[in-house]
Amino acid sequence: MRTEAEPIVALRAIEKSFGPVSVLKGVDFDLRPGEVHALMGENGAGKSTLIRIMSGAHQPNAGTVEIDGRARRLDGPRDAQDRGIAVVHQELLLFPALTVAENIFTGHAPRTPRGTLDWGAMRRDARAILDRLDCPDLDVDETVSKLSVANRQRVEIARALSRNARVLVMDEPTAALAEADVRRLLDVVRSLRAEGVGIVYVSHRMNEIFEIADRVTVLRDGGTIATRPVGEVTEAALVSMMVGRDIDELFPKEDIPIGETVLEVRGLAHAGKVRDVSFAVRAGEILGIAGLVGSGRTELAQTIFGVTPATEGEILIDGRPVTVGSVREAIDRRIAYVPEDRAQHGLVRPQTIRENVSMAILDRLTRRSVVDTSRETALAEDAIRRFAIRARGPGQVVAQLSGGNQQKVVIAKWLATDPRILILDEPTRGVDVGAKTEIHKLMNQLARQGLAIIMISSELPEVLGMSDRILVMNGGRMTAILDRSEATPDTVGTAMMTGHAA
Amino acid sequence: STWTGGDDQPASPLACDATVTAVPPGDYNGGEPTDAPDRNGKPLRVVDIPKLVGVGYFNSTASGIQEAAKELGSMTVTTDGPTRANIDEQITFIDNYITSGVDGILFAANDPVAIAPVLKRALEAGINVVGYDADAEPDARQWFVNQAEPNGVAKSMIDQLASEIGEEGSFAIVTSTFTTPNQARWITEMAAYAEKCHPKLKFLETVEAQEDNILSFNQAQTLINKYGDELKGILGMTSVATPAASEAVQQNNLCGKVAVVGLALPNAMKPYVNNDCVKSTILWSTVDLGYAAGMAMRAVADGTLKPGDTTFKAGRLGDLQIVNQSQILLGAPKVFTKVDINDFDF
Amino acid sequence: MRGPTLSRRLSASGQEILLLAALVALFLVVGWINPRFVSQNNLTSIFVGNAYIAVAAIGMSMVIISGHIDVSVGALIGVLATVSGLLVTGGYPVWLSWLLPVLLGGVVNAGLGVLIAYLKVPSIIATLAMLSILRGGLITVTGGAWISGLPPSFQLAQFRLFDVPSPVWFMIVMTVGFAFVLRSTAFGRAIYAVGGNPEAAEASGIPYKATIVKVFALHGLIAGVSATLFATQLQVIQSTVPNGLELIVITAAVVGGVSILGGVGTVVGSTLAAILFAAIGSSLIFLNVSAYWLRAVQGILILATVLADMARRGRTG
Amino acid sequence: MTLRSLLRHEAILALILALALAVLAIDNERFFTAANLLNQGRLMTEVGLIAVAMTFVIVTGGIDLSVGSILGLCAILIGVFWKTLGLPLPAAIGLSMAVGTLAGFVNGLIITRFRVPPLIATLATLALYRGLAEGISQAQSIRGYPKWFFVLGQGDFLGIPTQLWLLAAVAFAGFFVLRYTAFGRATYAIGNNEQGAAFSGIDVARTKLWIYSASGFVSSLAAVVFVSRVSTTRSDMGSGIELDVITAVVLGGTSIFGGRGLVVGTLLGLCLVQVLKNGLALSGVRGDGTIVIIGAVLIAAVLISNFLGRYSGD
Ligand SMILES: Nc1ncnc2c1ncn2[C@@H]1O[C@H](COP(=O)(O)OP(=O)(O)OP(=O)(O)O)[C@@H](O)[C@H]1O
Ligand SMILES: Nc1ncnc2c1ncn2[C@@H]1O[C@H](COP(=O)(O)OP(=O)(O)OP(=O)(O)O)[C@@H](O)[C@H]1O
Ligand SMILES: [Mg+2]
Ligand SMILES: [Mg+2]
Repeated sequence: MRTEAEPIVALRAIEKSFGPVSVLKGVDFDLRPGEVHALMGENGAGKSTLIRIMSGAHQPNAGTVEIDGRARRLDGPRDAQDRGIAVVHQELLLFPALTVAENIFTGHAPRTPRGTLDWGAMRRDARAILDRLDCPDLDVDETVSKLSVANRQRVEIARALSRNARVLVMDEPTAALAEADVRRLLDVVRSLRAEGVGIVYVSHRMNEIFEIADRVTVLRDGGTIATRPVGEVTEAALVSMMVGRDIDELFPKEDIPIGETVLEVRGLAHAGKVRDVSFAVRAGEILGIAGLVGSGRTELAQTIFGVTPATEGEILIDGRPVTVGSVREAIDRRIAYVPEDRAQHGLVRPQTIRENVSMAILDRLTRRSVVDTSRETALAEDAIRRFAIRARGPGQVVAQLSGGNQQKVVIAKWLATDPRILILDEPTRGVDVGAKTEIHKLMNQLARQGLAIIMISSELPEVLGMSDRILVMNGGRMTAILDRSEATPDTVGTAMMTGHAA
Repeated sequence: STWTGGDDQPASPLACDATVTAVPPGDYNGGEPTDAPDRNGKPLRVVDIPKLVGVGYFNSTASGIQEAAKELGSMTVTTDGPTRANIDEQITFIDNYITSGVDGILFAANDPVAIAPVLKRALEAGINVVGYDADAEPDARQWFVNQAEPNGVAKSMIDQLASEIGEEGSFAIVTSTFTTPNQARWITEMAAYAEKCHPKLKFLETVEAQEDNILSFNQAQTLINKYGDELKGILGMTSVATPAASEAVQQNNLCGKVAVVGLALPNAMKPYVNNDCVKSTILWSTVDLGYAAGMAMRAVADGTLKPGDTTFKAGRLGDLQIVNQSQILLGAPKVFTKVDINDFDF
Repeated sequence: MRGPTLSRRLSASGQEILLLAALVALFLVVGWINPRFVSQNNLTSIFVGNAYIAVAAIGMSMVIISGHIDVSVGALIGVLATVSGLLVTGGYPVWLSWLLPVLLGGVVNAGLGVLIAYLKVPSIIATLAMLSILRGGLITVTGGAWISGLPPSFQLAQFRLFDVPSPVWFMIVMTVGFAFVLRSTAFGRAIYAVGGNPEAAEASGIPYKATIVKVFALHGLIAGVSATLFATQLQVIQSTVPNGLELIVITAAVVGGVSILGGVGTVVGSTLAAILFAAIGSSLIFLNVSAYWLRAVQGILILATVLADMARRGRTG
Repeated sequence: MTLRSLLRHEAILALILALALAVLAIDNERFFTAANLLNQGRLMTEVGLIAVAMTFVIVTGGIDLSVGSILGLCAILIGVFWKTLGLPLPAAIGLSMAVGTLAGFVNGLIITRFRVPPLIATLATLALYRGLAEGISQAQSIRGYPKWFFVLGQGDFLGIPTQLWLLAAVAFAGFFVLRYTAFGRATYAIGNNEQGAAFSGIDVARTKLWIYSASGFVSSLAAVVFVSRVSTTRSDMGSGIELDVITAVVLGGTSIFGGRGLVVGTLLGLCLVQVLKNGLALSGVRGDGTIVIIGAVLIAAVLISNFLGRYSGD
């Protein structure tokens, strides 16, 4: 135990507001060398804002930032970096057109004696850091735009490490990672801790917190609720601290009568990324899809949804073969897809809730191609009520909502299309426990109404908890379909790895 | 490619020798302002709208107009216009000045037809309208001061060229754009005149160079590179192209081997003429052109220049001939040589 | 390690290779039809007469890589050339007449950079306004009079070194120099960073606003050099804004592979593109393409280059 | 909220316009007359027509630099079809407008099929279409159109210049489509997040094709009005008009990055520029001074709305 050590960073009575909105209201937080201090809280509780203050990106309206016991003013990210604070931001801040090596070293690249950039050293050092992160497969000369989300995440972490930071702040680093990658990341965190680095760790995933954190601080509505050693809290206690009420069950799967087969695919393939996938989903059923990052789950979903139309195979709805050549066609066939990348594919964030919710069904809300705004507003108001979206009203811009509430807008948008088949791709990624339970309840409710649901998730407990059956994918192929009764972390995990050699 | 002059008018080449047949002007075909107030002897507020402002050529016509205004004492002239030779913008300028209520409009048209409706509106508003340098349709203005007849320009240019490169030499042309009416007209007339009087001259090609110094230089340079020894002469059709072509010839050390003949302001050509790289430059006095236009404006307003006149007394320029029904002819284009080029400053 | 790196390097500089190939093909084909096209004289003409465009395109490339655009560069070159001419005819020493426009360009465009970075005026609007102001202002101030009577020592662009005209030296040295700056200095990489992702740049400790101001200032300095070449090539200076020069410079930059979205591109590409366009213009005269169709052919060739680039990218990524 | 922040710029612009009108009216009694203002309307019609479509183009995050060249090409074609091919004038006009629309459609194809950024695509067709106009016309002007044709460009209808009716109709159509229809929604959605729009079942390529075709169409319409106004065709017609159009659109508050903008704003921007040109000329400011002032106003308008945008609380 190093509890006696002096904090490297301490935030005292921090307040921060954006215009009239007060986001942080007197937050205290400190970090000691060689500890992992978890920061938890609902979406919009103010975690990222606190981190931006720690990283010098924001200035607090009141309160002090102490580094090594002395009050400091952090004038921008550079200042914070110079004091040994490195941040892995929640929204990955990378340069898509530059190489991995350059991304890692942007802003502090090694120089030759003549003062020019030392490309050789840069590539060597980048390689060394990636090896330390256990990523031998990541090429330092690859441009970042070609990397998968998980690999981009690794680049971002490598960048923070490259600064030899004393303080490493990680804002939801595992949100985009699958179990195996989470393991690898946690190993890195442990070894850094052993080197005496202080780590701030933000995550919505309970199991990670209990596995890695030494202490945990819970924020709610911009205030500190408590800071406790992890050993002194239970999961239930944490949750109730976060949401301010008790949540009885994390994955409340209900037993729902299963109906007729709604969707069936046979031998579906798309351009080498999806190969020969066959399965069926019935009304009222939740089919979970598990797999490693890049196993082709998203591609499969997008093939069914007409984004990347199938190059081979058949899609049958109610037993009748149909073509799905475009998103429009998919919507007409009452298929809905809640994409994994909310900001890119799910929403038009500068526009209002009203405009987003109606976007997929505008043709139904028009009379002679004129949009009926009163019906549209009614639809949005209904969505806000039904999904308990925390917003000022249908006219609020979606970008101003917290992550969880944005996710609810996406779901509302797709349910407005009145689908019979609903595909949810990572529906609770980056969503807090409270909102997560609400989304899970919603899924149950929809299943009860007779929807056939396909849920892709990288969180194994979620897949295991919510699914009636689990389809496991690897390398674009399905390696198993397991019934709820036979699905365990072991069986699913094994299926995720099998065929890996092939 | 054959030249059509940008309009449907036939070419009318002059006689090969120096005989100038005086043609009676014919019946007046210009327009008349409607209900113009009696301006005889009264102060005149006149606006001068050239094709574009900010080029040497129209700066010197403007100074000629100012000279006339100063001499007359009863006329104030503002020069204003578009910064690009653009038919549309010129029209807008004229329109605004009609609204602002001037007594007279002097213009050099970017397009004879396009400018006609707005000039007619000026006449309808009782404004006196006189053109110079580039004409509009006759009934859209009262008089036009013609710096030189196109066939006269063509004759001067081709005769000069033939005298420098011989009757069998090859030449190429650098012009502004194919759509500029004056240049297009002159090239048509040159082709016709050359065919009639210097049939063995060999025309190679015409290149476009906007009104752009460096582009003109580059184009001339390319012509030199392309034709090598075959190229004996370059004709510059604009006051931009001619000095730029001269510069190209000089930088390639081809003085005396490639002749440059063309229209240009004396000032721009002095370096080349003075060091014998170029023998001559052809132009009317642009200052006189503006001066005559200014004088004509006053005379029209006073009623002293009227349909049926066969000459016009233009101050220090003396009597100018009236030709083509409603045009005042400045005279034949002048050929400036080393002998006299240094006596002019414009 | 070496193999893939080399091939990736090649594919990363694909646009340069494409342009170089196009250039070589053009010289071979047209030279075969008319050998005079590839005579030393003509090659020199192509380079010399268009070096100022290639030089200006270097600055433009950096501006576009930083995620912005400048439609006022032609106007700026016109103004600076005039300033240079007025200085030398006003009796100032020749070196000052070369240097001052360069500095002035830097100052003017630094102001533009402040407007864009600190006052958040979108660059296309700020520079559109600047175009208007410079174009009109120049005429208001000078009345558009030509500047002649320039001393021979002023004609920087007519000097030769090792029998190669100075504009060619400027073009080559500045292209190589700025290629080096962009690739191998922290400032160069900062330009890519702010163009590729401004937020991420800030988070990496690269000050976005200061970088943008520096890029514009540098672009202004380079425009000053371009203006000096422009002003000293002939014995008269047209004190007006050359029409459409900004579009030519922008075209050179984007056809040279600079992404209009920012964050991607090199100055070698833009220089090659500037030369390619000059060579195309010249070759059409050599091929006796009717001058009436010249611009149409140019348009088709720009389109072809761009589409070839798209096809290439479609293949590699 | 968006509507409010959108209207803010337009409101400021309207205020500036009103101010300019008042100042210029006091300064010169010839300015604020029906005859002068209507005449200004006549002069700004071509830019206005194209600006309406350009608003759509820029809202999608694109740009169309080729509009001036399409105008030139269509103007030439009216003459060529009518005089050289001997078609009846209405047929020549119709055919030329079809070609203009096709030219816009080709822009759209290059942009959507081959994924060429709009700026580059239309920079290339800017040269191509102008080149076609020059090549086809062989530098010939065509003139001598029948009298009835000039009604459009030089005549009046109910005391108002004929082409202003046309501009009003096109502007209203543009306003209506952008503001009230599903197509307008799609336009904004594409400008804000193209992929998001595609995942919502919006046919991005088709929407863009329509918009670029419309841009070609109104450019050809502007060509007809222009030819009728100036009674002649030349291949250099409309060169440089793209900058005037873009000035009107961005001055009107349409974001050059896409996703934001109103037709009303564009019309305000258009009027402001025209009023300044005219009013300043009447007050004795010369043309070169006027464009300096317009440049300054463009920056000032953005600065003011930036300033108010920042401090009015979001
Ligand atoms: N720049 C800003 N302007 C206005 N409000 C902001 C700004 N940044 C954040 N907020 C608001 O501050 C609150 C806290 O946001 P923050 O991103 O810190 O939440 P978080 O705890 O990180 O949530 P999540 O778990 O979803 O990442 C939210 O309500 C958010 O809308
Ligand atoms: N931006 C990208 N560029 C290139 N390849 C990518 C990109 N994103 C994903 N891939 C690759 O496409 C394939 C399928 O990815 P897909 O996103 O469908 O997988 P997934 O199982 O849904 O994984 P994830 O959990 O990352 O969404 C994988 O090989 C992946 O590496
Ligand atoms: Mg957060
Ligand atoms: Mg996925």
